[in-house]
Amino acid sequence: ADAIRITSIQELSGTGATAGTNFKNGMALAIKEINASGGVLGQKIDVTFADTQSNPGVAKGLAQKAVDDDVFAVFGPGFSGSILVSMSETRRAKIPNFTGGEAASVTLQGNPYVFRTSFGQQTSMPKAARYMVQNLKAKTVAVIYVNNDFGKGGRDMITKSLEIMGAKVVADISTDPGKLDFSAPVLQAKQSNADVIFVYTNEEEAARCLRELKKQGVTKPIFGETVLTGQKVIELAGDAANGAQAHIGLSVDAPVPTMRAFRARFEKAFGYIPDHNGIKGYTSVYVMKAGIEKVGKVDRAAFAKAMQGLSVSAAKHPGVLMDVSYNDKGDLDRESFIVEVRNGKQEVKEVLPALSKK
Amino acid sequence: MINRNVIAGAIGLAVLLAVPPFLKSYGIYLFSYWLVYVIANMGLNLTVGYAGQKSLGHAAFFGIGAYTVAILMKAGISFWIGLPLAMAGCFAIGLVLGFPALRVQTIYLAFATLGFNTAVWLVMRNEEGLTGGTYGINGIGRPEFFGLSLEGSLAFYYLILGATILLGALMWGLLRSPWGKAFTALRDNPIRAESLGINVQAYTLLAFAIGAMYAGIAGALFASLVDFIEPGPFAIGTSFMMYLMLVVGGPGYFLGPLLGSAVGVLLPEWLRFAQAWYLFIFGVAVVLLMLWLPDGLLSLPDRLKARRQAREASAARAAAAARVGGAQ
Amino acid sequence: MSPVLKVSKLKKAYGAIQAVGGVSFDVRPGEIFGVIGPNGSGKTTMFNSVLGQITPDEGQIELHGQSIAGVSPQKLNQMGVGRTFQTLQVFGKMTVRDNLLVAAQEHHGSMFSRMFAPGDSGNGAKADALINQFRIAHVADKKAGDLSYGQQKLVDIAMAFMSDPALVLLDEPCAGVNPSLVGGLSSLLKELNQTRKSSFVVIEHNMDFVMDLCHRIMVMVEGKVMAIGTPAEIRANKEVLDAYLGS
Amino acid sequence: MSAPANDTCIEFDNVLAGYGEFMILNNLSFKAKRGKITLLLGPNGAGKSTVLKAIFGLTKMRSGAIKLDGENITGASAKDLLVKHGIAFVPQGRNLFGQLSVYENLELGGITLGMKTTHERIPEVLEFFPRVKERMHSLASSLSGGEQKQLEVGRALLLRPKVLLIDEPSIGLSPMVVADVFKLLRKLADQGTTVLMVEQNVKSALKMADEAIALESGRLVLHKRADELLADPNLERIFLGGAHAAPAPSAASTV
Amino acid sequence: MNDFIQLLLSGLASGSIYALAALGFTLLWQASGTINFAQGEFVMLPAFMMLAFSSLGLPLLLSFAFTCFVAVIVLGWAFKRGLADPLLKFGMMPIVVATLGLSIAMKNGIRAGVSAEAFPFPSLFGDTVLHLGSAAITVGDLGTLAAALLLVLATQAFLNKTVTGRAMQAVAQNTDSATVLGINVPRMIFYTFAINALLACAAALLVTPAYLAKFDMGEGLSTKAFFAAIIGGFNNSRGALLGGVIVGVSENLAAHYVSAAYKDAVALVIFMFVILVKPQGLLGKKVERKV
Ligand SMILES: Nc1ncnc2c1ncn2[C@@H]1O[C@H](COP(=O)(O)OP(=O)(O)OP(=O)(O)O)[C@@H](O)[C@H]1O
Ligand SMILES: Nc1ncnc2c1ncn2[C@@H]1O[C@H](COP(=O)(O)OP(=O)(O)OP(=O)(O)O)[C@@H](O)[C@H]1O
Ligand SMILES: [Mg+2]
Ligand SMILES: [Mg+2]
Repeated sequence: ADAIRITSIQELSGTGATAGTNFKNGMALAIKEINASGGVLGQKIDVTFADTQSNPGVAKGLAQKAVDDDVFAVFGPGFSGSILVSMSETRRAKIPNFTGGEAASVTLQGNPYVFRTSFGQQTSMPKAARYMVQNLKAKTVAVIYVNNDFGKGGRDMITKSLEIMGAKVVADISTDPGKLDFSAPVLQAKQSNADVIFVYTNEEEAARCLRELKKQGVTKPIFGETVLTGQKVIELAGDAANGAQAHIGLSVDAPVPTMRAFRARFEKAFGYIPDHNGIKGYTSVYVMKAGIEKVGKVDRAAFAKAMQGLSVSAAKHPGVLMDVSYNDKGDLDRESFIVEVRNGKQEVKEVLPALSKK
Repeated sequence: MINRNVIAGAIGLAVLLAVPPFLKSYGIYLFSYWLVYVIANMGLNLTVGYAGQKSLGHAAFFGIGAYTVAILMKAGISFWIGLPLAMAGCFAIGLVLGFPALRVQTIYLAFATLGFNTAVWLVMRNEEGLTGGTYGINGIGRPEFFGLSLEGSLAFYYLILGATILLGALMWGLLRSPWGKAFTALRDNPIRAESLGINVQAYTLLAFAIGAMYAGIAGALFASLVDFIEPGPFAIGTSFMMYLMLVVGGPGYFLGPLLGSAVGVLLPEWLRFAQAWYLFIFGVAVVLLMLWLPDGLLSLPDRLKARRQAREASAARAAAAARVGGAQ
Repeated sequence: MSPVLKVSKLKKAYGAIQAVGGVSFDVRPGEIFGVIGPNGSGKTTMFNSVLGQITPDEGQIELHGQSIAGVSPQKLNQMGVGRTFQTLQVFGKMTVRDNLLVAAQEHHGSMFSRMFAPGDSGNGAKADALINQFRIAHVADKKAGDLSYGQQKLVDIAMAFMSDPALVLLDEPCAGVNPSLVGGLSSLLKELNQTRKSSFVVIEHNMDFVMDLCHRIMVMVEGKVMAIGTPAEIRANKEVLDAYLGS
Repeated sequence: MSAPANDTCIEFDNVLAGYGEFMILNNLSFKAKRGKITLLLGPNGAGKSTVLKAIFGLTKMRSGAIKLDGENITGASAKDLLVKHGIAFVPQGRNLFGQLSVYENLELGGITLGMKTTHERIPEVLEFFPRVKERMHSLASSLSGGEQKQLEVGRALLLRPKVLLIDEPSIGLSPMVVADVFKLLRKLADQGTTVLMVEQNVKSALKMADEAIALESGRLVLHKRADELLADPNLERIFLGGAHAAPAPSAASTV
Repeated sequence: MNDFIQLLLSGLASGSIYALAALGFTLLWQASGTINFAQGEFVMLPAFMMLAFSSLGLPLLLSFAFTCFVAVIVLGWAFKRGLADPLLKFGMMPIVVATLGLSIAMKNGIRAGVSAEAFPFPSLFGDTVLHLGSAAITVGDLGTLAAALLLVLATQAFLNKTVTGRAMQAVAQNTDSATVLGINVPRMIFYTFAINALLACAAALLVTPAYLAKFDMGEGLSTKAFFAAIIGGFNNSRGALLGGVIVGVSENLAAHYVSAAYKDAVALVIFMFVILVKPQGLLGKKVERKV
């Protein structure tokens, strides 16, 4: 039978390279497994990876190329600017488009062909905010964020969520991507005397920030979203990561056997431990597989329709790693975790149920 | 020689006119993207290649043009009003940026312009109310041309092509006039130029301003082409890339930007088959190109010509020497 | 008749070095004025001060009775003052012919009109004439930077004459120029001086040239004027002999 | 070393050399005698500087050979020429390191001697150029044209060369200094130094030189004793304007 | 006041990092008249080399020594033979663009061939925290500062106080004259790039613990280093240190007392001011314009 052709457009070079490469590797692993075990409906998956150079202008061209190639689905890009541009191309051609982007705006366009692979910030931030207010008893919060679309989006959303929960952001601290010296931001956070310090940056900056927090002897709880307690950050920050807590949607350290197994397979294949982007890439391919199998044929329109309200259980489709369900906007829902770093390891403190399960 | 240029130009034009309708949308997009950079680099060629002002801030004007049009179009103002405003804005700011050039030269000027670019980028990123900050501006849309919709990618391509040809012709005229010589003189030896009554100030400022205006036009077209802008593509990295394209193509050669932009825009696309390594190969290719033709791709015909002329001159000199005869 | 150029009490110091220490002289209309003096006596510094290339510490400079303190080299050229340089200053990457064309173009029309003027701005014939006169026709299409020292010097001098200046300041025009052309240069200056009443100020160490050409000569020593007079007077001046000419 | 027992020091044997493909010297052959001052004369662009540059490998030679005391030195490195063969070269134009001081320029001139010898000799050389001595700690680029030339000449003399190649030393020098420099060169030659000098200051130069070679279009047109040439009634015609004033097609005479 | 001291100390620490990177720029400018746009990658590559040697089980200092050796060959000798020799004579533009190309190649070569991830890097001095009042600084920061000071002074002394150093400058100012004087031009150029390679290794050793070893670590580093070098003075090695410290301290103070979003703007304003008022930099010597 024909192969199912898909294109993966990722940030493989430039500022988004780390995330994009993880996503790509995750996808590659999933596709290899699926093809080895007979493909989807008997058809192999044939993937092309392309690099946006972290540039929306290039991403747009690549999306057009995918459209020209008449692929079944497009994965990526992850940067919110890039996905906004490329998804207007895929939408016009009615091609399903999965993205790792977390910006709220992605699913607010009413595009029936776009699907997330993780929580959008409008899902994760309220959860994080609730935990800070309810469990950490935060009345005041200092927010240290990275000033790019990812960080800015998260900062806007957490600020809003905290307000709704009745807490106040008392220090709103912007930092530049690639920032080296966190002494000023940390000092400012310290002086604000906030109950909790919320850190929302990329991996390296998170590590530097944690080190500076330790150096300046900050004792207030440090909370984050996904990145802050990631494996990479722990590795980079060393001791300084201990005690940091975060709400995470996806983690290779989640107390889920399928996840542990995935981590082992990934590490074997690529020689390092994946971050959440690796999981996104991996699971997204399996979600697509589940969707196609549900439709029973390889048909884009039917697939897109089927994705709305799709629920995939990890029991039936182990590749999705955790139960997941989609709403009609392309947002997904699943369990999430509150973790804390102890002795250089992520430990799950609490499992938060999927929103729909409440 | 002029003949050869004309023939090359005619062939090139025919390709640009006739090929895109046979391409799919990705191909058309790449052609459009390339021509946008050609326009921007024509401006840079004037500033750097002809007038010798080391500018590393060209992407700032590219961005100013793009943001002007995007902001205005978002406010419901026509592209055709936005474009002249973008041009005027870039021209004016270009004039202002020319002033440091009157004080400092070479690398110091390069870094001053680099600083300017960083400053513009900071404004784009931080003035969220105006520029959308890091979120950028989405759904900019494309203009109409006398009632003709340019929404389609091919139609918009022809608009860009038309602009390229028009701006190219204007630049050609400018460079052939005494202005062209004045710019070149300025690049070669400003002290001598000054003492010959060449208004170094005026020409320096104009070299910046006109170059900036071209970048502004390119930026305006870019915003409409991609439909989305954010500060990223207008950071100093792009200025470096533009400089790279200019030098690889051949600074001070009229068609340099055409080739240089092809290397900068099309070559990486073509190299994609190399997968993860394609940018590595691109970087190596740039190094090799420089080693082969340090004065740019277009210096190749010149080099051959110079060699031929040198041989002819040698022969003439040998003949003259024979006539002189002498005491040997 | 008021002097073409009048310099009074010009001073310029570099740190402790008083390069020009109060120099006064005037150049009369239609005069060829020589400036001689030992190395480092401040001749070039005086030139550069007059021509707006450097800012003097003190003193007045008048052109046709009008002060030109602080006037830029470019304005001065527009006012009809041409110059040559002691160090080679040609446009090395342009052809010899273009070097000459660019030397005249700013004297035709306005900046705006030049934008649409033909490339040679109507000076082609004149450039060719000068090229022949300086015997550089065979290298007219070569890049000026690829010429021999003397050839570049000739291009530099020719450039100064492209715009029909009323006053030309020449800094060691004969240096490195073949004697056969030195004679030609001398006659060219004399001819222009007679037919067009142009004035010249010439710095030169070639005494035959200076003595033959100049109406009056100024001797500078250690930044000061030692003597001003006709060639005969200068030749007879004991002090000058000791300080500069020797023997 | 079995150097031929003659008095030839520098010999050009059928040298074809130039810039890129442009051949300036057309199978040029000549000899310059040891311990003599040989003048290179000729119109602008004749190739005089190219001759000197060819010896130092600054122009590419296509064929022929350059010999020193019978030994082929074609393609020898500058360092060998300086150290092994004792040749020093003062090129035409600007050759100082403008951002270094006068003293540092002199020091670098003696880099092949070692610093000890250099430091010993610098004061001796400076004695000869008092103007330069006064400006010892200034940047070289701040000197006047003539002062710079003096410094360059001094820098070469530091080496006490056996062979001195010197390109138009009189450019920019005031008449008294020119006379001094010429006198000094004469003295060096009398002490055994071979001098190959380019000059446009034909008359004064001929008075102090031993031999004269004239080039045109990269070819030898004349080789005479200097005093003979000086006495030649045609001198005026050949070098001082006569020959070139004739309406010969210029391309033929000086290409 | 305590805040101020904290910011000042941290600023000094990052300033010395910028200074180390800037030092390479000023060296190349003085001794070869070029700018190496791959200078950031020249620091990145040794960082990865050291990691590679360390992963073979070598102690840090031994890895450093091996890396220095390899770097002198690759970044020094090969760079000279491959790029500097053929391109220096064509002026600035080609070598600038070639180094831009090289920077793209090095960055993406490491990304594709090694990893797109960041790696932690051990600190030579450890990161014991010292307290000065309520301000904190790590031993590593102090060590970096001291090392930067030492390297800057050593480079400066070498360039200006030794004959070899001056001969290197002479080559940059006038290659032909240098040749004619018997200066071994190729060797001087090799020295220049070899020293640059060694400085890059030293910078990598000191900088990477904070910057983390990552394929694109050079980008941020080199922009800051440009600014530092210009502010301090491009033709003066001491300028690199002064400039680095000014950039480091001012951006920290600005982030705190002005606005974090525009903190870069403060270094920028200083930078623009210096360029326009004293283009040769605060410590640079003025280049004479002689006509
Ligand atoms: N920029 C400068 N800095 C320091 N000293 C300078 C500078 N320019 C000139 N001088 C000094 O001023 C004096 C006069 O120099 P100037 O060039 O005017 O001499 P000149 O008469 O033209 O000599 P020459 O005949 O050698 O060309 C010299 O001693 C020179 O060293
Ligand atoms: N770098 C170069 N590239 C090409 N041609 C050159 C170069 N330098 C000199 N020439 C040519 O070589 C010829 C001889 O030059 P050379 O410098 O040897 O002349 P010269 O006899 O020393 O003249 P002058 O008396 O003017 O110094 C000239 O015609 C010149 O145009
Ligand atoms: Mg002078
Ligand atoms: Mg010569």
